[in-house]
Amino acid sequence: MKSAAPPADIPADTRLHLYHLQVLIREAEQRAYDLFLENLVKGTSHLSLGQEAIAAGFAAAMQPGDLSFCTYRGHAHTLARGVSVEKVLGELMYRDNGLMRGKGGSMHLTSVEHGVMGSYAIIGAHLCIANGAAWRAQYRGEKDVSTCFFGDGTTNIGAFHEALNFAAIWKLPVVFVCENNLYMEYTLNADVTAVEHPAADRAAAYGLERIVIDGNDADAVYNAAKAAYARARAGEGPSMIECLTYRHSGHSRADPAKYRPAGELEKWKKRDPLKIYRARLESLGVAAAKLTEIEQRAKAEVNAATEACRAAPPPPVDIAFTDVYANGGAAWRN
Amino acid sequence: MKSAAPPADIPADTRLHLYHLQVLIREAEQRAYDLFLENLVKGTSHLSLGQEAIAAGFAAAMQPGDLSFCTYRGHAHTLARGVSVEKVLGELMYRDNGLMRGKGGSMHLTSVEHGVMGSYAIIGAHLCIANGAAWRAQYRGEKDVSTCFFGDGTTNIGAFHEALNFAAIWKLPVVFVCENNLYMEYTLNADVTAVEHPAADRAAAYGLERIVIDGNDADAVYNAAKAAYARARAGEGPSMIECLTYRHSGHSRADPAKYRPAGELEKWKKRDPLKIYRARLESLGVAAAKLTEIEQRAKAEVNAATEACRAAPPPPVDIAFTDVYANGGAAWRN
Amino acid sequence: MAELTYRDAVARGIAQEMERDPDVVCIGEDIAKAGGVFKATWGLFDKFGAKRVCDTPIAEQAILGAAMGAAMTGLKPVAEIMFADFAAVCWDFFANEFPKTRYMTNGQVGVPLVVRLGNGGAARFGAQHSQSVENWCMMIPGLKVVAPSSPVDVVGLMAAAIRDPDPVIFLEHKSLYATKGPVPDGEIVDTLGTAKILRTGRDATILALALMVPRALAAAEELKSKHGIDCEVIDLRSLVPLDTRTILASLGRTHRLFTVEENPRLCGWGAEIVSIVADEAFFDLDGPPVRITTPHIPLPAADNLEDVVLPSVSRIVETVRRSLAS
Amino acid sequence: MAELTYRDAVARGIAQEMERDPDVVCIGEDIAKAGGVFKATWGLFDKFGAKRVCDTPIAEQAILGAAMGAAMTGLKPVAEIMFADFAAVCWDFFANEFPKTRYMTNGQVGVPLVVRLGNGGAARFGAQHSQSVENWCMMIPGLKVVAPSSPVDVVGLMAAAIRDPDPVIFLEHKSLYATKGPVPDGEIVDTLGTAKILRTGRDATILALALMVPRALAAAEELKSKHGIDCEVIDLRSLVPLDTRTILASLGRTHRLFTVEENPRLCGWGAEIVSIVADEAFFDLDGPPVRITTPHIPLPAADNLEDVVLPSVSRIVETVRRSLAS
Ligand SMILES: Cc1ncc(C[n+]2csc(CCOP(=O)(O)OP(=O)(O)O)c2C)c(N)n1
Ligand SMILES: Cc1ncc(C[n+]2csc(CCOP(=O)(O)OP(=O)(O)O)c2C)c(N)n1
Ligand SMILES: [Mg+2]
Ligand SMILES: [Mg+2]
Repeated sequence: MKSAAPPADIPADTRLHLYHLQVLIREAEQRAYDLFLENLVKGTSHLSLGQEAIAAGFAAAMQPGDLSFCTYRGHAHTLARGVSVEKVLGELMYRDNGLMRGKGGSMHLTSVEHGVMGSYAIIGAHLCIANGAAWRAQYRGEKDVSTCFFGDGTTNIGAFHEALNFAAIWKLPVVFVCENNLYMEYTLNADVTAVEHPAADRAAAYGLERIVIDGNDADAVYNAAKAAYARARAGEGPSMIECLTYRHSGHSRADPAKYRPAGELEKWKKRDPLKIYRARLESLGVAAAKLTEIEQRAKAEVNAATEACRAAPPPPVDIAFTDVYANGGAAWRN
Repeated sequence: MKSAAPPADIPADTRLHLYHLQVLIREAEQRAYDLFLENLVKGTSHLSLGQEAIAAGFAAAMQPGDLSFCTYRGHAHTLARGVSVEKVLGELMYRDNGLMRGKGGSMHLTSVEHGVMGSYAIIGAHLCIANGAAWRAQYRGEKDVSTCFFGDGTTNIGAFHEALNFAAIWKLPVVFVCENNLYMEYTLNADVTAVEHPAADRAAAYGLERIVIDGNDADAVYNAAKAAYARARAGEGPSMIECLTYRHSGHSRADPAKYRPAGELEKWKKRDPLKIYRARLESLGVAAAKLTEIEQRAKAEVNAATEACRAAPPPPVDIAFTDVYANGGAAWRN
Repeated sequence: MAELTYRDAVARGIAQEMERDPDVVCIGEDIAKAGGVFKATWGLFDKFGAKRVCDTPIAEQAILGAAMGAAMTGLKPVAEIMFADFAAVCWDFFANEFPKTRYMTNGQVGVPLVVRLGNGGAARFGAQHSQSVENWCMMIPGLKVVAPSSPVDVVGLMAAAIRDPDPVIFLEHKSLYATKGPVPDGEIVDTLGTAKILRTGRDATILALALMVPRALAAAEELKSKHGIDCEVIDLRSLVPLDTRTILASLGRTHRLFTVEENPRLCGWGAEIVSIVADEAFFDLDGPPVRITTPHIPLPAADNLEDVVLPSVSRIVETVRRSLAS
Repeated sequence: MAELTYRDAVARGIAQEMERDPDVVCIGEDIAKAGGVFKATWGLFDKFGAKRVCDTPIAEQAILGAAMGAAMTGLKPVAEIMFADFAAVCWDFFANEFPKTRYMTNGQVGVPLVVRLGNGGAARFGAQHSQSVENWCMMIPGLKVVAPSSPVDVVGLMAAAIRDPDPVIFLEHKSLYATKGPVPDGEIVDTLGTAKILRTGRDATILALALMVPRALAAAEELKSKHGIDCEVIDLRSLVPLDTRTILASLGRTHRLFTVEENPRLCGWGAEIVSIVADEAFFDLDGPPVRITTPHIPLPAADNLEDVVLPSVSRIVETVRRSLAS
């Protein structure tokens, strides 16, 4: 594991931004869970509680125009790119104010204007799709980089292999980010994976560097992201970064996560990315009041979003029949 | 590359058998090509001219009951397990005496009684299927080993990755044999592969040993096969062996192989596995007459088979409607 | 006679066969220790152990390939592909490997396995986790395709599927898992390829499958009580083999046909049946055969949107009523 | 006016669009330097170079994923999946990714790409290299599906497909590649979703697609000359969008319907059309609509076996003749 952030000079306001993003994601995700308990989140949902540093670190290192490709566990990455909490919660609640007005649901959050090119719910495909966006950038000489987030369990599916080889031979400006939270749904990924580090131990199979970082330290994530983006923009091809982390909640909304050994969650909660980062900022001399202000700003945004969503109507039913085709409709015949 | 056969004592009669297999395959494949030129091979066909040492080496190292899973380039492996030349050529010619009476064709040669569990024409799947046969052996405590043959180009498809990881974690008695003949169909595999050795350089991604051998030296193949089978039978799990070789003919029957750089074929023909092996046997003191006898026996078998096939009728058309289901028929309704 | 959920019926059917035949093994993602994402294999791991109930990586091709190779050489695997939509990542096995092997090998090799899929919508999972893939499966020659609607049928058809010497695609409907029904004690073995007439009637025949069966039944009740229209409701249960005899006989009595299909419109099972009926019973029909399907669109996630697109009791009632009136 | 092969028409159509639009790029296995396994992309690499005509590894998911991501962000990729049967190894893209993205994103993201497939049989390639997958594609909401039968249609429909803002599956028939036909000089752009009446007739309507079109035409000639039966032959050309207007209008004139489908029977495109016709034109029909299809079996490899199972001119003639006589 590449150890914690080198003392490299992350600017003070970037650090505050990183903290803000993590806190905002934490608050929004917790609210999503509360709303589920209230029976207001009607579909499924997959939270990133405990994994916030990854979303924050990468998003903060991106430039405008860079593209994110997420999974069903994509609320965090969507929020980190600047999509409003209201639009995200609205989609989870199947309200008309949702990001896709309820047509996609929590697993498919997409906001093109923020560079969030979709969240994908079938394991594997989006690694290949991210390559395509990077191919377009390379083809046109555009300088944006595509980032593809996925989990440890995803490293065992075929599309992973196809995508990595393809990105490597074409030297595409794409960054593959494995959020290794130890588990697939309810199974320990180590039980079904031939190597210890499911992504990093396979990097060599594609001629890539082996990179493992502490995914609970936003500075480490940010620095690794910066380095990968610089390489990509310089035409040096793809990177794969394995981030070690842990999800505090179950796999999806209703999973009590009983399969975890006793004490595992507690151990990881000691390494809660928000705690780590708050302490880091304090040790760097940031005033507690400043941090509390960030926290309160996040809470306020989440509260306001929640109220807006509670008040929002469901989508009008006629939109069920729109946007199958580019002409706006669903007609398959004349 | 693990270099040539260790002086390990390959018994003299095994060596003669290895030579016989290689010669027989060479003669049969050349005949298949001649029959194609005569317009008697009506479907496609994929020859193993130049790759005979691999088929011979593995088959000679197998025990009865061991299972082979081949590709469309599977005539050689089918013959090496003892299926008659007549049945193979009959299938290529779509005659009633063919191995599957023309229902499968050259790409699907199958002879369960010889342990040839099928030839598969869609890249990738049979690596996963071979695992299943090995799982059955492991589950039942049976001692047979499954061998899966595939090409260099196959290492870039998703199913390769899924199969290798799966075999590794379950420690299955399966041996993956990559026949690296440099090309996929008409494209140099090196142009589209991120590592130099498409199979071996990925072995570590599945916790496997990196093995590259000279695939044109039947002794080297035989020894590598023996070692892998011993490991598999001892419960030590899968192996992957990359065999360096070259196909003398085009990819399939009609391919003139113009994409090859000048001189490449000639260079490899100097390392023709039959030449190498004949010289080896001569240097070990085998009488030329003995070798000539083997060659003539093979030619005679191929000639007799050819005559039988020319004389054989096409399959009766009613068999087009049999054996879709286990009841022998094709009825999908009452 | 126990009252079982459809979910528990899955485990009960598999357990019945595992007890009987040591060659039956289960394989899939999270099916063993966790008892399955839908808890449909709950209890099997405790009863039969890790050797016979196997967790796998996320690698559907590896799962089905392992099942196939094992089936070809003597085992009777029951593989789970969690959500039916994921059949798309291993479709090569459904389309090219399982169903063609016996034929291509001239009968040398069979592939006796069962693939279980969590099929269908109404669970608000959105377009990639809600599809009804029965038509994907029906269109592939060499597969058998089963889709039960009740717990007792789940047990009996599961047993029949496991004992069947051909590859059987077993579609479990996600939105039926929590439903309950009586299941007799003791061994239950049903017969593939047999439809069930769940309600007799004189005015029209309604064909339905899986989640559409309770809806068709409720519609038939309403059509009778509110409109005096007397419908026969047939639960197809199996698309391949297809019980055309029962269908054609019913039409010989009612002379009108309706299908209630959860699959999106184009090339659904109802199209096939209408084409059979139109060809073979044309002069039995008193009016056009009508298909009630999900429109040809991806499924929306939101509850109110999903509810308007899946065939509903009221849409069935309205369609039948208007069609018989015209 | 040049005489072109169907194969050359593919390259001509693509070249026309590549010249016009720098965003059009080609991707696939062996399509560039080698000009394609079927030589259908011959010349494009020399003309447009390695940047726009790209060879790939054997990795169909990587190919279609790259095409999709590029399409989502501004390019117009034309991807080749060599044999149509290989669609099964990347079916996730056909079924779950391409067609659902615009809908799920509430219209934010389109996927304007073309996937070319070498479809169909009669080339003695056996069960895994001969399938007609038009019904696989037709059943997925959100795809458009095109299958031309002549060189001029190949050029014009290819151009239309490339210009179309939605994902288009372009089925090239392997056994038509060597056939020839006249193709006017200059730019040709056709319209998706339009069928062509290739022969008018009063007694029956025969619908056909791709390789079945010349067979249907030959059968119509024979039916006329030997049996005095006058058939209208319609080349559907496009399954989605479907030109139901042309079909229904023809039936309004002939009152009898026959489909000639290369796909195996169950859930073929003909089933869908029969179900539309049976519903909407029931009282126009003078007799049962009849489907002439490949039986529901995997395809055998041997020439004489393949010839008995694919719909042949004589089977079409016999079926129509007997059906009209009864
Ligand atoms: C092809 C496919 N197989 C299975 C699933 C079901 N599934 C959804 S999430 C998941 C676990 C993924 O694990 P991982 O990649 O580690 O990501 P995490 O959920 O831990 O973030 C599984 C198996 C799926 N969505 N797609
Ligand atoms: C999934 C799939 N994609 C493409 C093909 C077409 N194809 C047949 S053989 C071949 C080349 C395979 O190359 P390699 O694995 O090196 O084997 P070789 O033919 O050299 O023995 C290709 C691309 C196929 N059969 N299946
Ligand atoms: Mg995980
Ligand atoms: Mg090769």
